[in-house]
Amino acid sequence: MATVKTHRKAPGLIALFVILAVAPLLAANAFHYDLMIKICLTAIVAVGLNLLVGYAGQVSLGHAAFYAGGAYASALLTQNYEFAPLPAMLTAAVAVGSLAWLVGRPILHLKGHYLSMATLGLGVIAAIVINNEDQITGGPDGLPVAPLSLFGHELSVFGSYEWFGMTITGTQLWYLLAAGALFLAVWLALNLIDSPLGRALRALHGSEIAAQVAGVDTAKYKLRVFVISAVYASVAGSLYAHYSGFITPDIASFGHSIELITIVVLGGMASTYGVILGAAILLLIPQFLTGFQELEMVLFGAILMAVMIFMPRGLVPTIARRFQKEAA
Amino acid sequence: MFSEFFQFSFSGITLGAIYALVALGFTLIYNASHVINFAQGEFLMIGGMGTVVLMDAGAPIYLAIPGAIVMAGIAGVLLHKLAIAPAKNADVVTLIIITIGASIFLRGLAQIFWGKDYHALPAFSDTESLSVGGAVLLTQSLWILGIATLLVVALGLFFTRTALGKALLATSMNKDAASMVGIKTGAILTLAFGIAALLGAVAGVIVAPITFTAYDIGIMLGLKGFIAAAIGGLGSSTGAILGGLLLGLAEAYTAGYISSDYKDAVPFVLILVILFFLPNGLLGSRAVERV
Amino acid sequence: MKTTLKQLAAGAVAALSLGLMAAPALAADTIRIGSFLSVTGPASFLGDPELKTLELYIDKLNEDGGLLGKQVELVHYDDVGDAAKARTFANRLLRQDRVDIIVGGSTTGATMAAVPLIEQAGVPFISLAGAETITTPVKKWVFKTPQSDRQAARRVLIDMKERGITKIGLISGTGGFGASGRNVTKEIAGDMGVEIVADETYNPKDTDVTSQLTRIRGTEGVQAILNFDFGQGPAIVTRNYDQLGIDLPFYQSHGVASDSFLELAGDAANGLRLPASALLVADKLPKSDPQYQVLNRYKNDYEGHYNESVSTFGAYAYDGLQLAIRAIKQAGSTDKAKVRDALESIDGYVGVTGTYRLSADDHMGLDAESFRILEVKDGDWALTQ
Amino acid sequence: MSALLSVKNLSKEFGGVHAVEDLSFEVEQGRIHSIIGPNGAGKTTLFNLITGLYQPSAGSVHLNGRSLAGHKPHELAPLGMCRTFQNLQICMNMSALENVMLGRHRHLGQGTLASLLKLPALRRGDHACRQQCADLMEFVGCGQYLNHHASAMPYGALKRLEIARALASEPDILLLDEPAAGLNRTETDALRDVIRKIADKGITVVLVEHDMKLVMSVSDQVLVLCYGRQLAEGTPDQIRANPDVIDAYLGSRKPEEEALA
Repeated sequence: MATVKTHRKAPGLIALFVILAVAPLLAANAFHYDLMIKICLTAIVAVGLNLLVGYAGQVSLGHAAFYAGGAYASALLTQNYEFAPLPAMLTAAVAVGSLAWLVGRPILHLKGHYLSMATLGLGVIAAIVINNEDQITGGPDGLPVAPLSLFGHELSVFGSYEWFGMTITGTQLWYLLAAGALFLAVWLALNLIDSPLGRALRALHGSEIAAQVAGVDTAKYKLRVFVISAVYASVAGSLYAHYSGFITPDIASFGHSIELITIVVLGGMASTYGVILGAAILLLIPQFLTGFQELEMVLFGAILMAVMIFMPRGLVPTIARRFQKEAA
Repeated sequence: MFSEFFQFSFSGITLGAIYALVALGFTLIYNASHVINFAQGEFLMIGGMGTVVLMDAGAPIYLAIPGAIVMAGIAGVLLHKLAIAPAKNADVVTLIIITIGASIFLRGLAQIFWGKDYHALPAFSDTESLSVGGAVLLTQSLWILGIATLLVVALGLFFTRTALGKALLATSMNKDAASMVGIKTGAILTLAFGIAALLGAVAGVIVAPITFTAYDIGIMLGLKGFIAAAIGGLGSSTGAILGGLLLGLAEAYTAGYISSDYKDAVPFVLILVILFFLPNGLLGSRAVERV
Repeated sequence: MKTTLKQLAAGAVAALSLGLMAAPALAADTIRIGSFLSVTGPASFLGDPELKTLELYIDKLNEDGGLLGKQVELVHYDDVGDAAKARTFANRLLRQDRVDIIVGGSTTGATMAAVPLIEQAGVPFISLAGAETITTPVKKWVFKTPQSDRQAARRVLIDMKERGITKIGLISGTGGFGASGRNVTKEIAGDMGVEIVADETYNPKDTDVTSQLTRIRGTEGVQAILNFDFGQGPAIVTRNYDQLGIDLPFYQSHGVASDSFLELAGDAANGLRLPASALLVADKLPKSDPQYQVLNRYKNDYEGHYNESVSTFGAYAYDGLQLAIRAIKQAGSTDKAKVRDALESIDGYVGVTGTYRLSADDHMGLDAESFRILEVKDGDWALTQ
Repeated sequence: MSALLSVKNLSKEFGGVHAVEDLSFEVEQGRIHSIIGPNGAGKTTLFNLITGLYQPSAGSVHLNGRSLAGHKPHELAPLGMCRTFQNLQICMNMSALENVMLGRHRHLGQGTLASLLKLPALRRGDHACRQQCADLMEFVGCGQYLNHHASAMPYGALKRLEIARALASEPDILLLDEPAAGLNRTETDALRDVIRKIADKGITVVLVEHDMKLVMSVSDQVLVLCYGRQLAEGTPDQIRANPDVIDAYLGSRKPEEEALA
């Protein structure tokens, strides 16, 4: 009898850990750290969104709303209600998760493009509310956010900290935090995917009918993964708000939702490491294209099209497949 | 009282007619290839901006307009040939991202070659506006309604009276069956993109005198067209027209009677409510999943 | 072991910064002016002339021998009107390009997103965006050249009062500029004895506002309409206003003070008034006007070089650059603290937008009188007396 | 002894067309009950009605004396009913083993937090399930594909994989929808053995099939449908001798008639 091969997660996680640990060596200045922090935070959203889109096969074109929800909730709770950042972040995650649960119930019955349309609609409505309620949200001019503090210690990007005799800048500390959060997010996602719940989610994508006859309440599971991915986005949004110190309604925009889904598809649907690469690429491309000035948009559009045409499964799955073929 | 109602209605129907034309383009491409073409709005931009550019280059308006429409048609054909057809087995989401890439690409090109300024086209007729029931009706609105109606009728005739149109219809219903009876489905799909682009371009030209035109107008109009198509039910031409008009009127009445602050949210609330009760839009087909 | 790792890291850094990020080599003999502007995207009508102005005058400056005997280099990034991108690019300017001063920030959102970074880095920053919050309260390193929207609203309301108007309808865009303008107008209207009886909004991308205008027209007692917004929206409002045959006095904000607005709005614009700097009527000013020279020189330079009409937005960049140059000259170096102090001490620079009297308490330095009320007559700008 | 599955006066209309009309039959515990009929006779519709994918226009279905009316498809597995599909419903984005493990879903821990944190209890349960499912793959005869991805498996093996998945849910009654379609003779013979082994375990099997040789050799009881109505019911020998059945099949000129003759 053949032995059962179990999927091993350790090598991937170790590789991720090494990359995250080595990346600071590439950072020559605070700006490089800034980019890496943003990549980590965006990748957290992408990892969560990938659970919904890549694994469970339910497209959302409105996820920026949850990201913005986390960001604004954190900002407002710390500012107006004297919450400490950590409880604020948790409260925000619970609120955003509940909101996702509430709106997810009716719309997740929709299929295909209608689901895309409905999520798009929710996202745009959220953006309009944030934009219009300027008494609360600061409107289009944006809202300043207090720096993060953990257990009474303020973690300002601009600070400088003593750590075991080493001096470490606020930006570097923030990188550690963001990278740690990303690592945790990936670990949780990999656990989920490899669990019975994860199989049920993947079955939603593979064959909803098969899932049903196996006893999976598909509506309930869609809702669950929708909420999980919303909470991922919310936490990343909260972190971003504290990190950047200033948020505007742009983060809730349709364009940002599209950017998030593009990251998932570009990096590779149903590939947790793929979407991290997707986040890195999508955030770095504009930095590399600055030299091209006016050509930036054309090049970006062309790159996006070319990758998707020639690698329709996304970067990482396509490359992985090629390696496997060569090895075989 | 009534004059206000008329005013809101005129404004709503004019906008609605435009949304309907964009939605028709979406529907056409969706039917033929099940792709949601997020670059549909760019065809409007090419129509409008193309006309402006050709007129600036000295072409008279009666040459500039067809010239711009042809440009859009070529863009539509190229979009299918170069971007959609090579990725034919890709996931639906992947195809969506490809069309988003195409829309960014086209917008970028327009920005480089045609500039970033807004432009106004002259109205098609000299008399600016008429007074109907105490409300003002722009003559350009009449042009828009007339041309939109004409296009819808022409499209209807094309599908029912011409061999090409019937072939397109057959392909959209069942691609495999169509190719078995000898229809070149690849060419037909290209044709669908071309026609959708033409429709978009015409819409882009006829609105330009009212709404102006620029390299980035495609985003908003394209999105509205997608909403209209979804309200009507993806794949239904009648639904697209109905969805467009409904959307236009809903916007105008909300701005007029309720609050302009949340006017922009109305289309999205509308679509959510409609999809809640009719998960396939107003006139979308209710396909039974075969197992 | 340790050295190899370090060498590896150094090599990687070099590859990243030289090969990919194309970081300009830090040359000691140039003065680096950083800028992030919305050259593309929805606010491109601001960023585009701003960048053109900066490029034009920095070239001129270098032709004339530079500044403090050094060449001046412009490091510019396009933020596409997105505040998050603006923040990233501001960081790049501060941390990687290590510029000496920043002149940029087309929109309030972009500016405010960058402010915390700039304050921390301690680099003088001259913003080209309008909202009052940028310099009120005063921030140590942040200055700005455009008048505040509050001053614009005040100027319009004063003109209305002079014409005996006390009840107005307000229509504004929901973008940053329009929303901020709407708020300040509502705030100060009461004190100035003007009542806002109708308050409507539209999306900056809207293509038709007849419903909103019809509502305003239908409101009892409306004596005039004020449209607070920038971009192409006000041109649509103006056209719809004309098409509906409304004959109330019509006001726009300083957000439309450019010839392209006249082109878009066409004949419909005739008769409307707006507060603007005198640039648009430069050639119609009496030669005795203190701004006459500087206005006409900028207008001729810009229009001669780019073959397109000048706008008041480009002028914000002109004034910003001139202030920066003055401050660096006065400081005699690019020492950031000295340049900042020099900026604060500029009193009486006659610019295109107005005469700047900066101080420790006022990092903008213009008064409401720098706005002139213009009226559109026969498709052209004219001064009202 | 009462019947495990009993169908009473079941009808289903699609836009005025009766796909199933006034159908009644019973299936007893531990038996292999086949349903045959020409194409369009309503066999698959009947399956979809029993398993809750369609709602009946009239009539009822009882399992173990409990009405299945109003139950959603996913609620049938806990009641002890599972099925396979005529056109495969395999999750091509998962491995073969994972497809089978999906079948055991209801027996495993499903808590969100437990899954995210991979708590030990959940891990142990999943590990045991892995072994059980590997055994099941062996049982249905696709053990050699244990470590394959579903998308890399041949059609015949996928058919068995689907049976393994259904068995994984530990059903009392298993509905097989044309399991032999697309299989060659050898594969079909192997399938017959699998069906027998399943019945030997005490699991009731309802089989919809075109392959007459398979039906006649494996069934305890055969129900013949024609245009949604019952044409005949009996043991394979009784059906073979039934003149109505011969008529219907001769009339339809289907390859099945050869098997009948």
